Order: sequence, then C-alpha cells, then structure tokens
Amino acid sequence: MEAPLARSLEFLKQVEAHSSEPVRRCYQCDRCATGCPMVPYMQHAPNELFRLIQLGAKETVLSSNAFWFCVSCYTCSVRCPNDIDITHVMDTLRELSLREGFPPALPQARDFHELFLDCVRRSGRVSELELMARYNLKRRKPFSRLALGWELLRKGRLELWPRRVISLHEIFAPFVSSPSEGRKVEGRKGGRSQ
Amino acid sequence: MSELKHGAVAVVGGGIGGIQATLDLADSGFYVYLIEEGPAIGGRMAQLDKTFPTNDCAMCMLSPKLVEVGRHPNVQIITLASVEALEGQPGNFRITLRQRPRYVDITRCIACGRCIASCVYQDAKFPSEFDVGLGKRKPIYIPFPQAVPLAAVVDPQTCIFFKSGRCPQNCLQACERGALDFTQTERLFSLDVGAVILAPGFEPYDARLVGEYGFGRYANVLTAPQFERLLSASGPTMGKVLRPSDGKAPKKVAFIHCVGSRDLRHQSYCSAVCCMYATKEAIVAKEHDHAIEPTIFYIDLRAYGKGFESLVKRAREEHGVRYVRSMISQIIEIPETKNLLIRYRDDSGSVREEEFDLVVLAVGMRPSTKGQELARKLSIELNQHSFAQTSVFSPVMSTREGVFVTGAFTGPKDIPETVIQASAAAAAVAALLAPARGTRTQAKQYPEELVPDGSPRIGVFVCHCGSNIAGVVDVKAVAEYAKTLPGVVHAENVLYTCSQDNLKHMKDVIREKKLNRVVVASCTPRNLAALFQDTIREAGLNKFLFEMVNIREQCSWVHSDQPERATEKAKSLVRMGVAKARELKPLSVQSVRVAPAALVLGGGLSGMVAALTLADSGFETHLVEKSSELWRDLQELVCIPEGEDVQGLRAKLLRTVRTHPQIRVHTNTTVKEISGFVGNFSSVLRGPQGEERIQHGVVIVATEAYEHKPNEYLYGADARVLTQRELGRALTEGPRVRAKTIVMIQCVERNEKRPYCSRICCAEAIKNALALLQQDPNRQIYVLYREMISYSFLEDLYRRARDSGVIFIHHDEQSLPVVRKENEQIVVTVRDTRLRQEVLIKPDLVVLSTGVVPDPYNEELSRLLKVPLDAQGFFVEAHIKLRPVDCTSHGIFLCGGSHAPGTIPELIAKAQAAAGRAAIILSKGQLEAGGIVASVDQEKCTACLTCLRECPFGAVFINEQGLAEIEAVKCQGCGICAADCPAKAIQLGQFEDIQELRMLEELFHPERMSAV
Amino acid sequence: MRFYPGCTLSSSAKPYKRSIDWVWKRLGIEMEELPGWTCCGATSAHALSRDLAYALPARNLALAQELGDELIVACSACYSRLKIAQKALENLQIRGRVTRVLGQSLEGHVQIKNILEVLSGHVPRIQKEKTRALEGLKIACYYGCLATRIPRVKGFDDREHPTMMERLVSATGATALDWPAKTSCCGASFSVIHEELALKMCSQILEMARRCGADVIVTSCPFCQYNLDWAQWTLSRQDGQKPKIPVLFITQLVGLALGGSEKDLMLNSHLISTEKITCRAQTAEGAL
Amino acid sequence: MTNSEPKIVAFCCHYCAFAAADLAGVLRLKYPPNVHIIRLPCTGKLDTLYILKAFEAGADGVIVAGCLEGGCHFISGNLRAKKRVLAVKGLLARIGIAPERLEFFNLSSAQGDRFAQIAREMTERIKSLSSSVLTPLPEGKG
Ligand SMILES: Cc1cc2nc3c(=O)[nH]c(=O)nc-3n(C[C@H](O)[C@H](O)[C@H](O)COP(=O)(O)OP(=O)(O)OC[C@H]3O[C@@H](n4cnc5c(N)ncnc54)[C@H](O)[C@@H]3O)c2cc1C
Ligand SMILES: Cc1cc2nc3c(=O)[nH]c(=O)nc-3n(C[C@H](O)[C@H](O)[C@H](O)COP(=O)(O)OP(=O)(O)OC[C@H]3O[C@@H](n4cnc5c(N)ncnc54)[C@H](O)[C@@H]3O)c2cc1C
Ligand code: SF4
Ligand code: SF4
Ligand code: SF4
Ligand code: SF4
Ligand code: SF4
Ligand code: SF4
Ligand code: SF4
Ligand code: SF4
Repeated sequence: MEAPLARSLEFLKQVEAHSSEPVRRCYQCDRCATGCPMVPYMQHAPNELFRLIQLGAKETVLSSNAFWFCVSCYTCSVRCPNDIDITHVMDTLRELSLREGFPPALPQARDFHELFLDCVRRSGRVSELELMARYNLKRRKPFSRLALGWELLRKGRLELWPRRVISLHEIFAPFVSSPSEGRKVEGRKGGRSQ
Repeated sequence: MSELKHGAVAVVGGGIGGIQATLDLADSGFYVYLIEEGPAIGGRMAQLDKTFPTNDCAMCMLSPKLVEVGRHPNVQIITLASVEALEGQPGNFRITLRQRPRYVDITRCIACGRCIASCVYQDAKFPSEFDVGLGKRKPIYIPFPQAVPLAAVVDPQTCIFFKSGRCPQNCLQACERGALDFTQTERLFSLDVGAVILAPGFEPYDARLVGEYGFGRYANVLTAPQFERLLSASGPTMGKVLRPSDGKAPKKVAFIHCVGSRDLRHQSYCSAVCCMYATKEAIVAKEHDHAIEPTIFYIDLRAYGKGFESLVKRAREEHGVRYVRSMISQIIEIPETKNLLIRYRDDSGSVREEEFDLVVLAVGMRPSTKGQELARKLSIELNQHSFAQTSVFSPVMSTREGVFVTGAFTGPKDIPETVIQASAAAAAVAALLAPARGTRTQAKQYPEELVPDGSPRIGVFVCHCGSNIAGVVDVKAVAEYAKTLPGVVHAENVLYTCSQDNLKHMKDVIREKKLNRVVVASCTPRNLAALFQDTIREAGLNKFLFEMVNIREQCSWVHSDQPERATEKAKSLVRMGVAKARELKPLSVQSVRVAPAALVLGGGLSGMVAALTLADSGFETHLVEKSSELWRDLQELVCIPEGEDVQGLRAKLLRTVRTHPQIRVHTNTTVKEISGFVGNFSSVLRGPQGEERIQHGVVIVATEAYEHKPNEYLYGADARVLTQRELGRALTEGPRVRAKTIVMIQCVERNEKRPYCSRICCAEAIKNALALLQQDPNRQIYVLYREMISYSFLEDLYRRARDSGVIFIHHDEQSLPVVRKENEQIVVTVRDTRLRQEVLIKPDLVVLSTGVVPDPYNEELSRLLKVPLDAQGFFVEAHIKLRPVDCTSHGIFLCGGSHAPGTIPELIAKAQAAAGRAAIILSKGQLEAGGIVASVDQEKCTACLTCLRECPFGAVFINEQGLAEIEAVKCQGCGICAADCPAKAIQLGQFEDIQELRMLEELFHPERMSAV
Repeated sequence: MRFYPGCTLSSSAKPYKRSIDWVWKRLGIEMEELPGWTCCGATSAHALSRDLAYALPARNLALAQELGDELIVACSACYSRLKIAQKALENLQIRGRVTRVLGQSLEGHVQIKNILEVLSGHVPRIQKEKTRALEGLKIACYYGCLATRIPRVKGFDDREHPTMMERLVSATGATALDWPAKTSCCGASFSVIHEELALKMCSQILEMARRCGADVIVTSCPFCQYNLDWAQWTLSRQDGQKPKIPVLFITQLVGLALGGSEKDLMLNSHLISTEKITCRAQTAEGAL
Repeated sequence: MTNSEPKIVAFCCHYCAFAAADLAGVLRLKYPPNVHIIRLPCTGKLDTLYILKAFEAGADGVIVAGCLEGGCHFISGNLRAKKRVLAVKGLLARIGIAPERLEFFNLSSAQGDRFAQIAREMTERIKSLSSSVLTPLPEGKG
C-alpha cells in the first residue's frame, strides 16, 4: 500500500465533532484491538482507524469494513484507558461512511437496520415476524430460516399480528428516511477527495 | 516568630526515604524522632527481593541501614504511632503523637519467637502484611526477620484475648523475658521539634479495581508486590516461583504493565517504576528457574534512569525476556488448568491467543491513605493526584513552612530518587535549623582507656538467651570449658547477656578481674556487637578488644536436632573466639580536623542550589564557574513544567547567591589542582586574578551536560532543521516561528555509542510542541518516537499534548525515520508500528531531540579528583541505589547533569542532597579515622603497587619514601589490599592474619594450643 | 414502578415476560407497563443515526418522567440504549437537538433500573419462600456484554465481574459457577445479518460453559437467551451431538424455585429443551 | 578424624553470607553442625593462605561465600576472592587435593535457605569424596 500522507486535521475534527469523542487522545495501546471479538474480520483494528483518522486518511477510513463488523459490544469502550467511547466512534464512522456514499461492506447490515427502523417508524415498535419477512424479501431469500421461524411460531415465541402503537414519522424525519423513499443521502457528496 | 529553634526533628514514615533523612540528620547533629505507623521500619523496600537497575538484594542494602538507625544515639524510633496534630512555627513546633500499644516491651523482647510458637493458634492463619497475603502469620508475630525494632508484636484484631477475653495466653507464659504486657494502652504525647519531614510513601494500586484482569478471582494472577515476595528467599515459598493454584512451577509468566496507571479510569499519571521493576522481576524469575519464559506486555518501555537501558538490554539479550508492545484487554482463566489466556497483537499485527501459567500485574503507585490523612491533620496541601504538593523549584518543601516532604509521598519514584529527595529534605532542615545544630545531641563521655599490659586476661560470657541457646546447647559445659582455655581468667553463664543488669555486671567484672579482653558467646554480632563494645568502653577497655561468638543463629537454632553436637560446636566456636581474642590489639581512632569550607564546581542551576544550601547551613562555599556567567544554560530553556517563571527564579537565585555572605563566586575560573582527602582538601583555582589556593573539607561536582549536536537528518545542511534547544531559543527570542507543519524526531543518534535515554528530551519536545500550539493552534505537529518518556506526572502533559492535537507516531529502533529533500520540500517518512506502514509527512520544520552528552571536560576533572567516569562519560556514584550522590571517594559529591540528566526539580533535589551529604562532614568539625583500617608495614613493602591498583576506594598512596601508605580516613576496611599484597606487608585491624590463622589452627587442633 | 418491556418481550422473549409476570405476582411486586412506550432503537438506530439513537430512548424517558421516577427495564439492549441516551442528554448540545425533535422538555430525571436490581432486592424472600430446592444444579450466569458495559455510567453491578444473578441463583439453592465468559459478547446483533459469525461467538461462550460444567445457563437478556438458544439449535442441526445446555431467563429459574409450573413460566417454549430442569424441579419438590 | 562428619570451614562475608547464615538460624533451618563460620569483613579479605592453612590444619572442605555479583559492599571484593579461589583450586589439583573440596558461592543476605543448602551440599559432596583429604595425584587416577 502507498504510504499515507499525513494531511490536515480536518477529518479528525469532523469525526470528533460528530461523535463528541476525543479520537486524538488515543495513545495506541492496543487494548481496543486485543479485546475486540471482531478484530480478526476487520481490515483495520479500532486503533488503526484512529491513527488513520489522525493522519486524515478519510478515504481509507470510510471505505474500511471495520465499523460494519463491529457488533457494538462496548468491550473496547469500557477498557480504553483514554476514556474514548470507541463503539460510538464506530457508529459515527458507519453513519459518515453511508452519508458520504461509500458502499457498505455488509450491505445486509445496512438493509436490516433500515428495515428495522422502518418498522419502528411506522408502528413505534418492532415486530420480529414482519422484520424478518421484509428482510428475507429484500435479501431475495424469502425462505431462509423457515424452519426456525416455524419452530418459534410453534413454541409461541412469535407474535403474528404486530401492534401499532404510534407512528414515529416526525421523530424520524430529521434523521433517516424510509427505504421506500430512497436513501436520504444518495450518491457521493463532494466526491472522494480528502 | 520566636527565635528559639529546636535541634530535634520529627521524621514521619520509616521507609527508605524516612530512614535516609533520619540518618543524614542524626549524623549532622540533630536529634531525630522517627515515627512509623507499622510495627517496624523498612517500608516497601523491605518487601522487595532485588532492586533494579543493579538487581542487588534489597535486604542486603537495607538491613545495615535499619541496624544503623536502630542503634544511632541520636535517633528514637517510635513505632505503631501516628501524628495527631502539629502546632507552632518553623523552628518551634509541637507535634502530638498517638501510639498504639504493642503489648510487648521492646527493651525486653529478644525476638526468640517462643511466644509465637506457643500461641493457641497452632497454625499461622492470618494473612501476613509483610508477605502481601501470600504468607500467613499468627496474632503474635515478628514483622520480618530483619525487623527493627526486632521484637514481637500482638495484633489485637486477631488475638483471641482481645477479641473475646478468653485465651489461656500461652504466649505470656512462654515468654522467658517477661516481655509481654497485655495491659499496655494507647498513649498520646507531644514532642518539641524544629522541623518535620513527611515520608509516608505509597500504596500499590488495588488490582481488584482493574476487574478485567481478574485479580482476587483468578488464583494465578498476582500483583508485582506479591511476586516480589514469591521471589524473595525469605518469602513464603523460600524464593521458589510456584503457582498459587497448584504449587507447580510455572513456565510461561506474563507481566502486564500500567495496571491502574496511565489510565483515566484509574490514575492518569505514570507510576514511573513499574516498567523497570517488571523487567527486574522477569530477570530474577528467570535466574531462579531457567525454565521460566517471561513475556512483558507494555505500551512504552520507560527505561529512563541511570543504568536502566542496559538492564533492559540484558533482559532481552541475555535472559531472553520477550517484550510485546501490546496492551491486554482482559484475562480469561482456563477452567480446567487455571492457566490464563491472553490475547495480544504480535509484530505482524495479528491477534494471538496464548496461555500463561502465571500472570503478574505491574500495579502502579498511589498515595498512601495514611499519608493523605497525615496531610489533612497537618494541613498541608495535596496535588490533584493526592500526592504532596510541591513546586518545581522547591521539590521537597510542602505548602506549610517548616514541613518537608520526601520520597514516594511526593509522587511515584524509585529508590534512588527517594534517597536523593530524603537527603535533600534533610539538607533543607539542616539549613533551617542551623543555629540549633548539636543542641539536642549529646556526645557520650567515656573513661580514659586502660593500656593493656602484659598477657591476655580474657573474660568469657556465655549466654543462655533464656532457653534459646540453653535449650539446645549445654551452656554450663561451654562456660566450664572456656575456663580451661589459655588466657581465660573468667568465664560465666549469663541468662541474658544483653540485659541492662548484666551489662552493668559485665563492667564490674572487667574492673574487678582486670580483664583486658572480652568474649561474648551469644547471638549474632550483627545486632549487638556495638552494644557490647560500648559497654567495655565504658569500663575503660579499647572497644576493639572484643570478640563475639555466634552460638544462637549459627548454632543452637540450626542444630536443635543434635544438642550434643551443637554443644561441641559451641565449644569449638568459643575456643576459636578466645584464640582470636588473645591476638587482639587495641586500635586507635584519631580525630582529623575538618576544613569548614566547600568547593562547588560548576555554576549552573545545580551548583547554585548546592552552594546556597551549604551556605545557609553556615558553611563557607566557593562556587567556581568556568564561564563568565552563572546559569547560562537557562537562557535556552524556556518551557518548563506548568509554565513557572524560570527567568524570575534565575534572577532571584542569582541575586541570593551573589549577595550571600558565605558564598564566594569565582567566575571565569577553573580548578588547576586538587589534593588532600575528605575533610582536608587543598585546591588551586585559576581565575582572572591569577591563582589562589583554598582549603576545603568537601567537593561538590555540579558540572553540566550538553545537548548533543547531531550529524543526521540534514542538520546543519538545511536551516529548517533545528534541535529542541534551538527551537526553544527561537520561541523566546528569535523572530516568530512561521512553520505550519512540524515534525519532531526523538532519540536522534541514540545508538550503541550513546545507548542511554537522556530522560528530558521527550518532556522537552512535548513542552515545545505545546508552546508552538499556543502561538498558533492550527499547526500540525508530529512527534516520531521510540518510547515516550513521560513518567510520573509528565504523563498528564503528554495527554494534554495529544488533546491539543499533537500526533505521536511510534517507530521501531530498527526503522528510523528518513528525512530528505524533494525540490526544496522536506519529506519525512517513518514506519508507523501500529499501521505497519510507512507514513509520509511534508513539514516546514524538523526539530531534533538529540539528547544529552556529558561535558567533555569531565575527563580532566575525573583525573584531578581521581573519581571514575562511566563508559558514557558521566560520573559514577558510590552506590546507585543508596548513595546516589556520593562518590566512591569520600568527601566528593555529585549533582547536576554531569552525573545524570534530569529535569529541573530532579536536579534541584539532587543538588540539595549533595549539599546535605557534604554538610554532614562539615558539621562534624572532626572526622574519626582509624579503627578497622589497613596499614602498611613499611619494612616489608616492596612498592609493587598491587594495593594501589586494587583498593576500590583510592585509599592507598605512595609516600615520599616511594612506599605504599594508606590514608586511614579513606580506608573502608575491606581488606582487599591485605589479601593481595604479595609481600604480606598489609594488615587489617581486627582481622589480622595472625588472628585468622590462630582461629583455623584452634578449630582443628585444640591439642596444639599454642602456648602464648 | 413503571416497566419498559421492550419489543422482544412480546414475541421472541415472551417467556421472559410471562415469567416476570408470574414471579412478580408471586412476590407481590407492583409494576405497571409504561403506557405508550415505543422501541428504544436497539439494535439499529445507533448503527445509522446518532441523534435517532438518542431520540428514541428520549421519547420513552419523557413519558416516564411524567409518571414517576423509576423505570424498570428487562432487556439489556434497551437498558443500555436508555442509559446511554440519558448520559448523552447531559450534553446540552445533544439535549437541545433532541428536544427540538421531540418537542418535549427533558429536564426531569428518571431512574433507569435493570430488572435484576428489583429482583435482587427479594433475595431473602426467595431464599425463604422457595418451594423447590434446586440443589446440585450447576448454573452459569450469563450477563452478556450490554448489561454492564455502559461507558462512563456506573451500572447496577460490577462491570467486569457482576454477581447479582449469582446471588439470585444461590437463593434458589442452585450452585452458581464462577466462569470467565459471563460478560462476553454473544454476537446477537449479527444473528440475522451474519449467522456464521454469530454462531462462532455463541459457540465460544457455550464451550466455556460446558467446560466449567454448567447444567444450565441463565440470563437476563432476551437477545442473549434467544441467541444462545438459537445457536445450539442450529449447531445441533449441523453436527447433532454436543450436549445441549438449556438457556433460561433468570425469572424462569426463580419462578421454578418459587413453585411455578412449566406452563406458568413458558418453559416449554425454548428451542433447547428445558426438560431436564423441569424434571429435576419436580423431583426436588418431593424432596423438600 | 574421629567424627564421621567432614570438617568444613566457611569463610563468610559479613554483609551477605554471614547475614544469610543468621537468617537460616532465624528461620530455624537445619544443616549439619560440622560447618564452622569464620567472619570476614568482605571475601576480598580472604588471603589464599587461609585456604591452604585450613586444609593443612585438617579441614576436609572450604566454603568461601560472598555477595552476589554486583552486590559487593566494597564494590569488587567478591570478584577478587573468586579469582583467588579459582587459582587455589588449580593449586590444590596439582598437590593432589580434590579441587571440589573448595568452592566459591555468591549469595545475598536474604538467602538463608540457600546458605543451609550450601552447607548440606558441601557436606554431602565431601562425604562422597574419598575420606582422606589427600587424593592420589591426577596421574594416579588414570
Ligand atoms: C513491586 C514493586 C517493586 C519495586 N521495585 C523497585 C526496585 O527494584 N528498585 C527501586 O528503586 N524501586 C523499586 N520500587 C519502588 C520503591 O518501593 C519505592 O521507591 C520506595 O519504597 C519509596 O520509599 P518511601 O520511603 O518513599 O516509601 P515507603 O517504602 O512506602 O515507606 C513509607 C513508610 O511510611 C509508613 N507510613 C505511612 N503512612 C504513615 C503515617 N501516616 N505515619 C507514620 N508512618 C507512615 C509506612 O508504614 C512505611 O513504612 C518498587 C515498587 C514496587 C511496588
Ligand atoms: C538539551 C537539554 C534540554 C533540557 N530541557 C529541560 C526542560 O525542558 N525542562 C527541565 O526541567 N529540564 C531540562 N533540562 C535539564 C536541566 O534542568 C537543565 O539543563 C539545567 O539547567 C541543568 O542545570 P545544571 O546545573 O545541572 O547544569 P548547567 O546549568 O549546565 O550548569 C553547569 C555549569 O558548570 C560549568 N562548568 C562545567 N565544567 C566546569 C568546571 N570544570 N569548572 C567550573 N565550571 C564548570 C558550566 O560552564 C555550567 O555553567 C535540559 C537539559 C538539556 C541538556
Ligand atoms: S484502547 Fe483507547 S487508547 Fe488504547 S489503542 Fe484503543 S483507542 Fe487507543
Ligand atoms: S464494540 Fe465493536 S469495535 Fe468495540 S470491541 Fe465490540 S465489536 Fe469490537
Ligand atoms: S493471647 Fe492467645 S491468641 Fe493472643 S497471641 Fe497470646 S496465645 Fe495467641
Ligand atoms: S517470647 Fe518474649 S522475648 Fe521471645 S519473642 Fe516473644 S515476647 Fe519476645
Ligand atoms: S509506563 Fe509508567 S505506569 Fe506503565 S508500567 Fe511503565 S512505569 Fe509503570
Ligand atoms: S545477648 Fe544473649 S540474651 Fe541477648 S539476644 Fe543475644 S543471645 Fe539472647
Ligand atoms: S527522546 Fe530523550 S527522553 Fe525520549 S526516549 Fe529518547 S533519549 Fe529518552
Ligand atoms: S582495606 Fe580496602 S579500602 Fe582500605 S586500603 Fe585496603 S583495599 Fe583500600
């Protein structure tokens, strides 16, 4: 790989502004990496992302698969000696990456989250059955987990008729749009320059 | 303020810091109350096995000091005591103490342990404080074998008598000395003192609070203090490294650094010692058991002190200690084996899982709770980390006048730094109380010494030590036997030889029977010889006409299973003792007058502080500076911790030094010649007014260290490449620095030739970076480093720099940064170890941290003073741990950069310490020379110069006759010269060849007993 | 006391809800569902939108704040999101943004409590009133990652070594094992989007429980329960052999000790059969 | 010699080995009583003559015990002593005394256990050598 050029601190400031977390404070102790259960699947361990953010390597960071593979277990956050909520930074990077139009490393994850939120938006709560059905359709595997679904249904652990509590459209409006309306941030804003 | 000043001092805390301060003060004419919370002095150091960087035995170093404090006529040790209040002003304080009962009368207890053996608790059941819970003790116990005061103590928390009132008190019955006293009660009392030194030390960080490492839940996770006990030969496993879970010898041992330190969840500062003690423990473990494979997990390896780097090198190269720069998130215990699973990243960046048999947590240092309580009671302020608040310029002064602080109480530090601070605090007290010096100490008066005439008349006292000796050895038979030995005119059995009534009886017998030699067969001479010597001196005998035979520790206690043979051995030992006694000669001790003046070489910060301390203590001081100005160096030094006003300090210091009636400043002056020895040096100064000869009792070397001027990284070839000092100068005086992007490179040209860490450049870089950002917050600063040396509270500064946006990039020693020019643009590449990838930076300015080199002039000075330099050209101290500012040559002291690099507060403490140590000599007025020293028989000397070469202390000189002669004041009595002299011309007092040979003869051939 | 059940308690975690209801009734604890509660956003809001991740819990906090000061949460994910949001709302900027969206002030303070906190207040009663002795049953308490790991927030129990469930287990007479995986992550958020990884993470936890000799795993988190149950079910369909460890909700175990029936506690609704415990509980009944 | 135990002289440095022997006592460790300690200020004081004299006078074995390397109270005394001991070992071999009868040990004052162990080991070692101090000359050994 080509040597990353240390650029301005703009990207660092952007990530910090969005997350309110002091990414610059990291002293590269490696604790986040050695505690993270997902690091073997990540192109960059959390601290490597942090270093790249410090160097301004926006492109590399936002196209990394790391934050897509984060399971939000908060192990890194509670063990960081510099008190950085790393998990939250991972969330931030995922959001920024989508906003800037980088293709997600786990598209199914994006789909799932969008559908999940759509359920919530429409009825205030999540119906697992509905969510799974829509997800399978979206992934074009309508019959996956059929056996499981049947088993759960049989055991009375699925609610067939979702209850609609309230529509949460107003709350969602400023943040995420429904998948049917198309993604709120479409395409790449401002291109790939850093 | 009243004019009255008390010549007594209270030292609170009996760790190495308190002990050193006590000894320094007691030796320079002050009476000291040493107040210790626990039942014995020694502090944390007593619990250590070996100590870095030399890895010599902690107890070997400490124990002689403990004994010295224990029998010092000017020291009173008050154990189990805490301070309740302090009233009054500097010079005239009243300190109120609360002393808990010990339930044992220390003047009677002889530490025989009978009470312990007979306690109703058959087995030791309660966790031993000394063994950090790994060993067990009973409700009555002796804190540790070398404890001072050496006496039993009852812990009322666990003793049945105190808990329920129903105990047969077997202990009480077992004690033959009637030393136990369960009626003792708490005592509240006050003392008048002129000043107070607080040295309450530290506490290890509670590893339980770092839950992810499972300490307290996982059997095989230990803390470093526990591991020290495991390594200690006198520890719970007798020095065998064994796993607590199954008692098996571990193979793979992991050390985890920074446990509780450098961590905002715990303590934000660096604990400054754990990097080194972990390396030490890894080496020692390996030495104990070769099969052990130690691995150290760390963030930065902070090997910044004198000799540290070479210890780490040895660990790596000779002992195969594996270092992994990766921090551990958590430990998982394997259920079946109780092994510990650790995940770390290897050099290639992959996460690995590895099982270890034992894990040692390098826990940090935190201020002791007792110390914080003390601070509250005395109304002194603590800093934000709850250590004592001090200032950069007065590192041993608390916020209350007349109250000084020292050691780990002022911040995390190792033993040498603690000892330096202790001597510094003692020096500050000595200066404060100078008028009262000697008012509270008393010189003991002895009768005129009788000159032994004619044949030996030996008295032998065979001790029972209750049943300690008599229970095994037939002491009566031994005494009877002694009577048959040639030269013995008196032999008797004594129940307790060391008891006050017997000492009196001994004096009477000496006078009555006109004894001229005394032999005591009892316990170890290491504890009581001085007491008996003093006794015979009171009876008019020369104290060297005494021999002590150890029939307790080295006979009855080790051969209790074979009483008959033990008796035989006791007889042999007494026979040998008597044989030696027959040959003993009185040795004389002469007094040498001390020239009450000091010579301080070097007029920098260190030299000025040293001179002021001495002058304030009332001694005339010559401050010699080779350049035209005092403390030139400081003009380049802008950024010092927390932005204190250095230039202001400089001005003030200069003024005080220049106007002090006791200081003579000699600028543009060098030393041409130094001759003489401790107490009586004579030097020729060469200055602008020509040459001048001065007489002085001590020398303080306070010469400087320079910033190294590099050859690499375009330095000198491009104006955009500067050293840190040059940047510092540019920041204060030069035109505004314009650069936007700045790269700082650390450890420049630190290589095989200059393998040591210069200690200050990391901090200097951080401070300069912060200063650059203060001018323009939009700058980008990259610091390329190998290890960030921001130990102790400097860690906060390091964090501040990161929070301000300075980016720190680590690179390996093997892949140094490259600086090149591409069409006038400077380009720096460095391999970031974390990214495992090259990073490219295009700076407008490159700043080099080049480290410190000693003054080349040191070599000449070293020749003049006849004191050695180390391989790097720094001066060598007498003992890196316990005599860090003394030279091997008596009367010469070291401070300043030329001894070792340091920050301003460290150098100030060192300068005060050197001055304090020097003042001890000056304060005496007279020095005692002689006693156990070597002397040359001029008739036999063939001038082969062997002794001259071999004497480690430079005590031998060649006299006008061309023959060897020994300077009694300098001789330390090691006997190396005597053993090496091919002509057998040298004899060491008290250990003469004839004495030793007689012992050998008599050991084997009692029948051949020479008819003397 | 208001109760925030969270979405899962009405479907995949029904047995949790049922057993809570039963135990609460048995112990006479009063608890009302927070009227009009909505989803807290876990596990998706924080993945896509920072402010939504604050706004969704905030809406519920706003509801709770009007009704009283305590909000009891059963699901670890809900608990975590609510706590995180509450902490974040201390930041005035964030609070400003969220208030604007919700159109509601967020000034009041709601005490968010984990259900374990409520339950553990009844340890002496459970101990005293248990009708079945579960002696000899070796239980691994599994907290999962979210319940105790909330950055900068002091949780209801020790972050690395929580013991509340163990105390409850001991109260039932069963043996709580000390095991090292009790706060490891089971990968629940991946069980739909990346089955393979989720299975891997579950198997590590299950393996550890097995090695420590656990008969049963108990948990207080719907996601953990479902995930460990599902993983074993799926894995056994692949290899069919490994001994299977039933995964119970802590309230089911407590319910059993207090005499609840299989049906009361929905013990028949698990993917991995709980038969071996119910059988045991029945025999224990005789023994007591 | 009448006694079955070999007679051993231990030259001990005051600061370490002698203190370790004291500690062995404090810890009530056991070792054979045939070991007699002669205290020196430092093993650096040990004259080679003393070792020879000890053998001449009838010692079956000689222990010289100084501080750990680097730990000498007088900087280098133990190193000097070690050198001398090595030299004397050579000499002993030449005059037909098994050099194993003489040994140099480094120990710290905290190693009471080690002192007792050394005393036991040396006793055993010497017992296992032939009973007479004078062994046949190396040539005679074949
Ligand atoms: C595991 C470990 C290994 C170490 N290894 C080394 C090493 O190899 N080399 C090295 O140089 N350093 C080492 N150190 C550091 C060393 O222990 C300290 O530098 C040193 O002990 C500090 O001495 P001190 O006198 O300031 O404090 P302490 O040793 O803590 O002594 C303080 C004394 O004061 C007493 N006290 C406390 N409060 C009160 C009170 N209110 N009133 C009266 N008395 C009180 C205490 O009981 C104690 O006796 C190590 C530290 C640790 C934790
Ligand atoms: C590169 C560098 C950077 C530093 N940065 C910092 C920092 O940022 N913060 C900090 O706290 N500390 C820093 N220090 C350390 C230290 O605090 C200062 O250097 C301090 O001023 C040193 O004081 P000194 O008295 O030891 O030596 P100096 O101030 O150098 O004084 C020695 C004096 O002795 C004179 N001299 C030398 N030989 C003789 C002789 N034979 N006869 C007579 N006179 C002689 C010299 O002319 C000189 O005036 C730094 C040191 C160096 C070298
Ligand atoms: S744990 Fe924190 S300080 Fe350590 S590398 Fe990760 S982010 Fe940096
Ligand atoms: S929260 Fe994400 S990044 Fe952090 S340890 Fe868990 S999986 Fe890894
Ligand atoms: S009083 Fe009893 S319990 Fe206490 S020390 Fe004596 S014998 Fe032991
Ligand atoms: S028995 Fe008496 S003299 Fe011996 S240790 Fe106990 S108190 Fe001291
Ligand atoms: S970096 Fe500091 S706190 Fe960490 S182990 Fe080293 S000395 Fe201790
Ligand atoms: S002098 Fe005698 S009584 Fe005193 S301690 Fe020594 S052996 Fe015991
Ligand atoms: S830059 Fe200086 S202080 Fe830092 S590690 Fe290198 S030599 Fe040590
Ligand atoms: S006895 Fe030691 S210090 Fe004294 S002159 Fe001889 S070698 Fe030097």
